[in-house]
This record gives sequence, C-alpha cells and structure tokens, in this order.
Amino acid sequence: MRYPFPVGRSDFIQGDEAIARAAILAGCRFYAGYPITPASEIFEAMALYMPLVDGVSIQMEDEIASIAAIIGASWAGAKAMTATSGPGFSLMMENLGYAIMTETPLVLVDVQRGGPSTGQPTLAAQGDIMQAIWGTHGDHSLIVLSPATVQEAFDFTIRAFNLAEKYRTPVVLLTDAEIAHMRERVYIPNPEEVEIVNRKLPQNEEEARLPFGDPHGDGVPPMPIFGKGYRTYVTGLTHDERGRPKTVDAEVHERLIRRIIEKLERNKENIISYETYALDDAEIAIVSTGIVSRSAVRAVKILREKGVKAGLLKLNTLWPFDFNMIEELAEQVKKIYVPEMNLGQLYHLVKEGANGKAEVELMPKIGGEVHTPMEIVERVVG
Amino acid sequence: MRKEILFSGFGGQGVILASVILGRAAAVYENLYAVQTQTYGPESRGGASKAEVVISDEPIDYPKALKPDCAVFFSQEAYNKYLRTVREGAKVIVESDLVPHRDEEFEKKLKVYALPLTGIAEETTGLSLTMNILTLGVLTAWTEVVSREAIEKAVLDAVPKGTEEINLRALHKGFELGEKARTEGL
Amino acid sequence: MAKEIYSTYPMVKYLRKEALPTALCPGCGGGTVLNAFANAVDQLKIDPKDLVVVSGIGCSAWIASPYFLADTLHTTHGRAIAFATGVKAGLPDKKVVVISGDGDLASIGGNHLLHAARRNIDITVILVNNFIYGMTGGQVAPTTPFGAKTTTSPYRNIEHPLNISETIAAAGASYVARWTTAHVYQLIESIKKALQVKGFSLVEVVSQCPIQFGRRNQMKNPAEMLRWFLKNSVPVSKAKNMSPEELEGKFVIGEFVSRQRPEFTEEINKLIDEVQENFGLKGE
Amino acid sequence: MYLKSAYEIRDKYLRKDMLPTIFCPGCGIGSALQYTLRAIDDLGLNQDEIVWVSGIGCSSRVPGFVNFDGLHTTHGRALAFATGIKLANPDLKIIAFMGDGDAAAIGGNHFIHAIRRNLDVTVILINNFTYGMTGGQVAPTALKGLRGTTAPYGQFENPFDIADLAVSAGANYVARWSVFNYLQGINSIKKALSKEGFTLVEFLSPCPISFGRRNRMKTSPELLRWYQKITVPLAKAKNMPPEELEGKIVIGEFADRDRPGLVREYEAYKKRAKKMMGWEE
Repeated sequence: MRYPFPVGRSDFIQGDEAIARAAILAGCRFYAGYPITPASEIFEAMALYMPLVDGVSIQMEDEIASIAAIIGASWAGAKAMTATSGPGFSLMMENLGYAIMTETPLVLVDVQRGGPSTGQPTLAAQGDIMQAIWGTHGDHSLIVLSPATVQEAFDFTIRAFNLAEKYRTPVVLLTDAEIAHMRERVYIPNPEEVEIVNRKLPQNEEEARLPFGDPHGDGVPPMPIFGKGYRTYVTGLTHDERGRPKTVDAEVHERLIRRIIEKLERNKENIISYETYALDDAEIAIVSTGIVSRSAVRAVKILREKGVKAGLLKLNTLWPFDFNMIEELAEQVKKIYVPEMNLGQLYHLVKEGANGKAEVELMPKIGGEVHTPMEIVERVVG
Repeated sequence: MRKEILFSGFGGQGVILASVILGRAAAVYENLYAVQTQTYGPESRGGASKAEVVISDEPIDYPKALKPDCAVFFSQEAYNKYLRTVREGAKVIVESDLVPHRDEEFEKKLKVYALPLTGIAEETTGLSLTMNILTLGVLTAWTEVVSREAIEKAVLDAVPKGTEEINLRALHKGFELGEKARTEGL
Repeated sequence: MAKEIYSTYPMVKYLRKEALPTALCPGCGGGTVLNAFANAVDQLKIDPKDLVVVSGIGCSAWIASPYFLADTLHTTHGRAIAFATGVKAGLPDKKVVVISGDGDLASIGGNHLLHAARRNIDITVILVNNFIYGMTGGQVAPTTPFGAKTTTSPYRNIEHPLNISETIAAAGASYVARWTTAHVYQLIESIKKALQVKGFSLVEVVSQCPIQFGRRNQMKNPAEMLRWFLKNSVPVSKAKNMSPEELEGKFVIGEFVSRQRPEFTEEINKLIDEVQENFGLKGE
Repeated sequence: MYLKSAYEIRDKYLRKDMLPTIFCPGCGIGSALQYTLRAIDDLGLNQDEIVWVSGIGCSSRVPGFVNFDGLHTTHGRALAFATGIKLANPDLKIIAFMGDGDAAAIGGNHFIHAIRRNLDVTVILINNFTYGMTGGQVAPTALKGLRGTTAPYGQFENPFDIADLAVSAGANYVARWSVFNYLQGINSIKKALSKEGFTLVEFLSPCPISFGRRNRMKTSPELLRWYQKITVPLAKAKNMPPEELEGKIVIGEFADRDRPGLVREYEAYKKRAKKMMGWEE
C-alpha cells in the first residue's frame, strides 16, 4: 500500500492535516463534507489523498447530507468520516442521533469556533462540549474525545476510528480552531505500527439475523453490512433485536436504549482516558480538556515554583465521563478549578462529580484566545 | 531549553512561511519539539501578520510565546505593536527601511540587528520576495537555534519547484550576515 | 484614496460609510453587483427605508451587508430566503431583497430557493454565482464548471454544474434572468425589472473570483475572467437552437421567464379575507 | 405481457414476518411496490445486490416489508445516505422509495443535488399530495385549492411539478404515471433500473384516508377516477396551451438520456488523480 504522505517519520503539520492523515492510516476510505472554517483543511487534505488510496471524497450540498452519506457508506462497509465546525455540527445533530440509534460506526470531527451561530469563524472556543455530549434528542450515549496537541489530534483520530468500530458507535473528535491551524511536530507511524480495530461481522446466519441483538453478551452486536446477502433492515425507529420496528412497545424501547447506553458505560474503563500532572500530593486541582490543558500544565509548573501544591487532571475523553474519579479527586484536594473556553460547560460535569466534597470554581474565557498560564496562576493565588 | 521566536510584518512578506520553515527545520531535521502559531489581521491581503515558533527539547506545554527570545520585525506597525513583548536581552532583527521610527530607549535592553533586508534580498537574488528566506539565514547563523543544514533542508521542502537555487542564495547571504553579527558578539 | 472615492461616487449615499472599505478582495465581482443594485434602486427612486436586504453566509453575503444603508439581516448559511419569507409576510409593503452567493443559495440553501420560487413569494433574489466557496478557501460548489480545479476537487471537478436560472424558472418563479459582471447595464435593467415584478424574481449574476477560482484555473486577474465571460456568453434566444454539447461551458444570458403568476403574500391575504368573510369575522 | 400471480411475487420478495403492512385499505403504495418487485423479477436482478433506501413517511416504510438490505433513514435525507452506500460499494444497486413530502419538501435539496451529480439510483416516488403518516397536512405537490389539515381553507401556494424539476436538474430518466397505469409503470421501472445515473418514476397514488376524505373523495376508486380526469398524456399536452393545462398533471416519459453516472465519473477521477500525481501512467 502506497501512502500519499511520508510515513515512519516526524513531520511538521497543522492539526487539521494531522486528522486527515490519521484517518487514512486508520483505514478511512469514505469522506463526505461541506466547506466550513476552521475545518476545511481536513476536507481539502482528504480530497487530495482519497482518490490516491482508492477512497472516496465527496462534497455534499450541506452538512446534513454529509453525515447522511457517511452513515450510508458505513453500512456499505467503509470506515467513514466527516468534519465540520459549530454551525455544521448543529445541522448534523439529527443524523448523529440516527447513527446512535442504528449503531453505525463513524467519526465526526467538530473543530470548535466561537458561537452561537456564525460567531467567530476563525477563533477557537470550547463551546460545543455540551452539544457534543447531549446535542441530539432522546436518551443516548456516544464517545467524545478531546485532543490538546497536534500529535494527540493524530493519535485520537486513529483511536476514534478504533473505538467507533469496536463499540459500533459514532465517535466525536472535539478539537478547536487553535489546534486546527497550529503546526506542530507529529510522528506519523508506519502502517504496521498502527493498531487497527475492525468492526465485528456476523460469523453465522444466526448472528446476521440479529443485527441489534447481543449475541456476545458485550452489548455490541456484529454488523451485517449491506451486499453480503444478509438482507439487513436498518431503521431509526425503535426496533427489536432483528431490526423490526416496534414503536409502541415500551419494553423493546427500554431494552434497546439501555443496551446502547450500557455498552459504553460498562466499557468505560477501556474508553476513558486522562492524564495527570503533579496530582499525587496536590491540594489544588485544575481539571481541563483540550488546548486549555497546555496553559494549565504551565500554570501548575509556575504554581509549584511559588510553593502552591497544584496539580492537573487533563481529560482526553469527555464522554463517557468518570464522575467517581472526580469525586475521589474532590476528597483529596481543597479546591478544583475548571478553566475552559466557554462560560461553563465542563464545569457542570466536574461539579456534579465533585459531589460537594470540594469547592469547584469555573475559570471561563471567551472571545477566541486561550487562557494564558498567568491568568490561571493569578486566579489560583488571588 | 525553550526558545520562543516571533515573526511579524504585513501580509505578503512571507512572515508565516518563514515561521513554518523554522519550525519544520527544528521538528523534522533537528528532532526537537516545535510549535508554530499565527494570527492574521482581518483582511486576507496586506493586513498585519504575526507568527510565533516555540522550540524545545522536551514536549511543549503552552504553545504560544510568553516572552520571545528572538523577534523579527518587518513593518513599523508590527514593531510598534510587539517590540515591548520581547524579553530583556532578546535578539531582534529589524527591517531598517520599513521600520524608520525606532524606540531607542527600549532597544537598549535588547540585541538589535537592523538591516535593509528587502534591499539586500533584491541585490542578492533580484527578487525582494526572498527577503523572508534571507532573514531566516540571518536568524539561524546569529542565534544557532537550529543548524544551517536543518534550515537549508526545510527551505528546500517549502519553496516552489524551480526556485530552489535563488532561495538558497538568499539563505546563504543571510548566513553571512548572521555570522558577522555572531562573531562581532552582537 | 478611499476617502476621495467615497466623496465622488454618487451611490455612496446608499452605503454605510463607517463600514467602508468593503472586505471584498481586489478584483472581486461583488463590487459590481453592489454598484448595479444601488443604481437600480436609484433609478427606480426606491426609498432605502422601504428596502429590507437579507443575506446568508459567504463572501457574496457581504456584498450588501453591512454596507447597504437599509435594514439588513445577515443570517445563517443557506437560510436567507427562509428568513426573507418571514420578513415579506410580515411587511408585505416593503421590498425584500436577498443578495447572496451560489454556495449559500443553491447548495446548502437550494431547497429554500426552490420552494420560494414555487410559492412565488414577492422577493427579489440577486444570486452572485462565482462558481466557488470564496470565503472558506476555494472549495468546489454545485455551480463549479465541469473540469475546473478547486481545493476539494484538486484533480478537476467531475460533477456537472446546476443551471440555477433554468431550474428556478421550472420551479415557478415570475421573473428569472442571468447576466455576468461584464454586462452591467443589462444587469441594472434586470434588477430594476426584478424589483418591480410581483412575485419571485431571480437575477443570477455570473461573477469573478480571481483569488479562489481564477488563480486555480489559469485566470489570475479579473480582466481575464471578464473576457472569459464575454467570450462564452450566449443569449437565451440563440441558446434555444443549440445542442447541450454546444452549450457545454457557455453562459446563457438574458431573461428566462417574465410572467404573471399568483403571488404568495397576495394569495395568503386573499385567503384570510375569504375565511374571515365565511366566519362572519369581517370588519370586527 | 404475462404477469406472474401476485402471491408468487409476494412470497418471493416480501418479509412474511412483517406482514400485514401498515398501509391503509385503498392506499396506492402497495401497487407501486408490486410494480417495482415485478420489474426486478422480470429483469432477473439479484436480490442480494439491491439496497432499498427510504426517508420518513408512509412510502418510506416499504424497505421494512421487502426482503432486501434496507436503510430506513431520517426525513428527507434518503438520497444523501444513498450517495454514501453507492460510492462506498458501487456493486450495489440502489432503489430509493420516497414520498412527495419526503423527497420534494424537506428533502428537495438532496433531491436536486443527487440529480445534478447523476447519482446512480432509481427513485420510486409516491405522490399522494399529502403527508399521510402525520395526518394529512398539505404537501408542496398539492394542487391549488386542495385541502389538508394545515390548509383547512384550501391550498393557496403553487404546487411543485417534481418530474419537471427532475428533468431540468438533469436526470437520465424521468417518467410519471398514476398507479392506474400499471403496464406503463412496470415498463418505466424496468427501464429506470436498467440505466446508469439518476432515474425517477413518479406515481400519482391514492391516499383515501388522509387526503381523499378531506377532498370529497373518500374511496380509492374515486381518487383513481379523479386521476384519470386530471392526467393528460405528454403527447397530447404538447399541443395544449398553458391555460388548458392549469390544474392538470401531465403523464408519460419526460426524459430518457445517457449522461455518465456518478460512479463512472468517480472511477475516472481516481485514475486522473493517480496520473496527475505520477502514481500511474
């Protein structure tokens, strides 16, 4: 297999470009998109690479059609991705729900910019956290990843595909305008170094007959993709294990929705990822995600120099969310600070997790600039 | 080792490209960590333009410049806006023809190398556009933030096919000027 | 220099001076469209207070907004016509004009364009077709000519462009015309007609984007693009006798339809009257 | 033409465990479905290589009843999903079964853009002038004066002519019949399924419950008689002035052409990309 970019060495590229290359290495062979700042560079890279690796890159008439097309492609057997920013992300909510309901593996990249509405197209924000987790209607669960560096944008994209395939679920990669356009050293691995997970396919007729069942007891049914003679019927209506619509049966609805939520919930430990810095003996904790974490690390270093026992918890996944871990942290420290580029979203999750065991304080910042380390430091030392 | 380099000027001078080449030299050819970020003015052409490169031998946390160790000013507007953000003792390169009004008081705290870079580029290659590459040469030889081999390779990666020779000429002229500054202890 | 131009340009009275200069790139066709629109308004002696200008997202959405000194509603991507429908229904006496681009009105907003034409609601749409997404950096549009290069069709476009004027004429509009920025006088006349016609009117303006489109398609300067328009323009009357192959890559210019059809706001008000009459609510 | 018995078609192609269908007595969807299945049967197409796609509405429930791969999607979006399936696996044949509200109102944009791209798909469009499933609201196809729950005093908007729109947007094959024209219907579907690119067969289809009842046509036969009254064959319509055609619906074959389909264009595109990058001669 020939790749349209150098592999097995480091490169100096933008976050958007890193996501495109990672997708190709993860096995993505279908991309549908619509132009939007600051996510267009992902699409442009895909447009350049896809035909060369015998994949498809197509520009749809809007974001609604883009996510629809990748769901179709996923059922036709392809690993598929789309990327957008706030306004397009809002348009995708309808079919994101469809992908959750039909348990369709796909990767959706949302490069966050200032909102609501058209807002600040070129500037970074973290205002889509709640939408990524709760944006589509109805009870549901999905996976949300949040990188802080270009290398993480690359690594998490590969992980996003693997998690999508493993758990038959849409995965949202929540990045932002800052990471999108920042150039950074990234190691692009050789294809053989990349761990690839492929979706479970039915092993026999019985499994194929139950595309929404739980034959392996792990909550994740094998996926009988189209064209293999399984004659699978897929619907966004509430459906039984065979996929037959059962729209007024409370028991079927509850069984289906609970399984979709629980297949992620019970695999939480394998999905949730975080990093800590100087947290072991910390009395002050900072909890952050994405680009802000980089300011937070620096702030912790400065605080430690000043004799303040500060530590950082950097969340790489935003959903599923480990509320227990936050509670344990709250028992250890006196106070938790949550710096984020919005007026309080992650803060609410952290506060719920802390469960009153420690004070939780929001450090909001909006307008497009990342918090500087000193802004965080000054807030902590007063 | 954390080094912060600021490039600034107006759109069309190749400010961003220069910063990308420097970052690339560090990240790809020196195996260092490097981050490049940029901000544009509101207009896509001719507006103010600023780029930052952070280079380090360990993973880089905060990706923006806190107090630049080195700065390049290609316009009066950029000079006025960003000069006072650099740290004391910073090495500063100024395009002297484009920055006629200087803050002599503040410059006393810095090491300033002011040159008519555009004119020198024009003289060297016949193309004033090569000014950004020439400046990279000055910067590399003066500060030794990356090696000359690394910056040379990164320049060759970045410039359009067919312009390699002319750009290398600009770069080498820059090395010469930077070398002079270094040996003179500027 | 800009100040001098403002002081001598007669149409400046229709512009928000504090917002100038416009954010459009040098050589953009958007200025021509703004100028044509201002001239049409001027010649018809329309009081700008009687105008509401609505736009979506993209470079062309910035042609009138915020520069044109009337009520201006700058909306979400693709939805300008849906917003305009509400404005017109609420203010049937005002002239409601949508000025936006091809990607905005015919790609993401294609459905609203179709349905407004079907309803034949009395709004005027000036659709600036530059074959490209200019603002986001030159991606392929549903209007991009077959074979043209863009950032998302780097190996040349394989899709066929949507003939917007022809499609909207079929959908039921009262007035449809297409010109290029090289046909300024005809363009002004068509905008005037469109503003006067009762019902949905569309004026499609083929316009140059030298930066995002021209540069990638061997036409770096705006004049080259205007020459390309002139060389390939074919009047509607002549195009009728040409085969699809002969029309490949041509710009058919002129009026496609100009007709009287029942108009939405009139029909809805008629219906309201009838219903009130029926229920004995009239005059209460 | 010899017609197989309806039972034979039913047993071969329908999912028995899903029957009976949800369709009301007198609904025309069953007829259009039968014509489609007969066309598939006549052409001898492989049941395992066809995917049925649909959106939301009565007609969109069809993929649930037929024993094929099927994707029942969101309202209006079926053709966007179909784009992904077809391009990701070009060996699959796609049939999109859609209603008028689904295809022409909320999905109108996907519809014209799929046509413009010449996506390889056959659309069977059930036009019953109404939203049957949600209780009889007016659709953008409703002729002036027709009633619906959201136009209790009669539709005041102008209607869409879907077939006409598809022709101007560039479809390879476009035909319209009423479900009463069964032979023409089957033949048109066969033609549509045999061509590359975008093909459309529109059926005027009775909805006595949600539509007929509100328009003084309580039964299906009444609706069929009305269709006969308002439909005009294309050959005849050509010589009629617009005034006479007011309130009429033209039936027949409106387009039959052979522009290359999206799949073929994309295959050529991939080759060109590799050539431009020097990967292939």
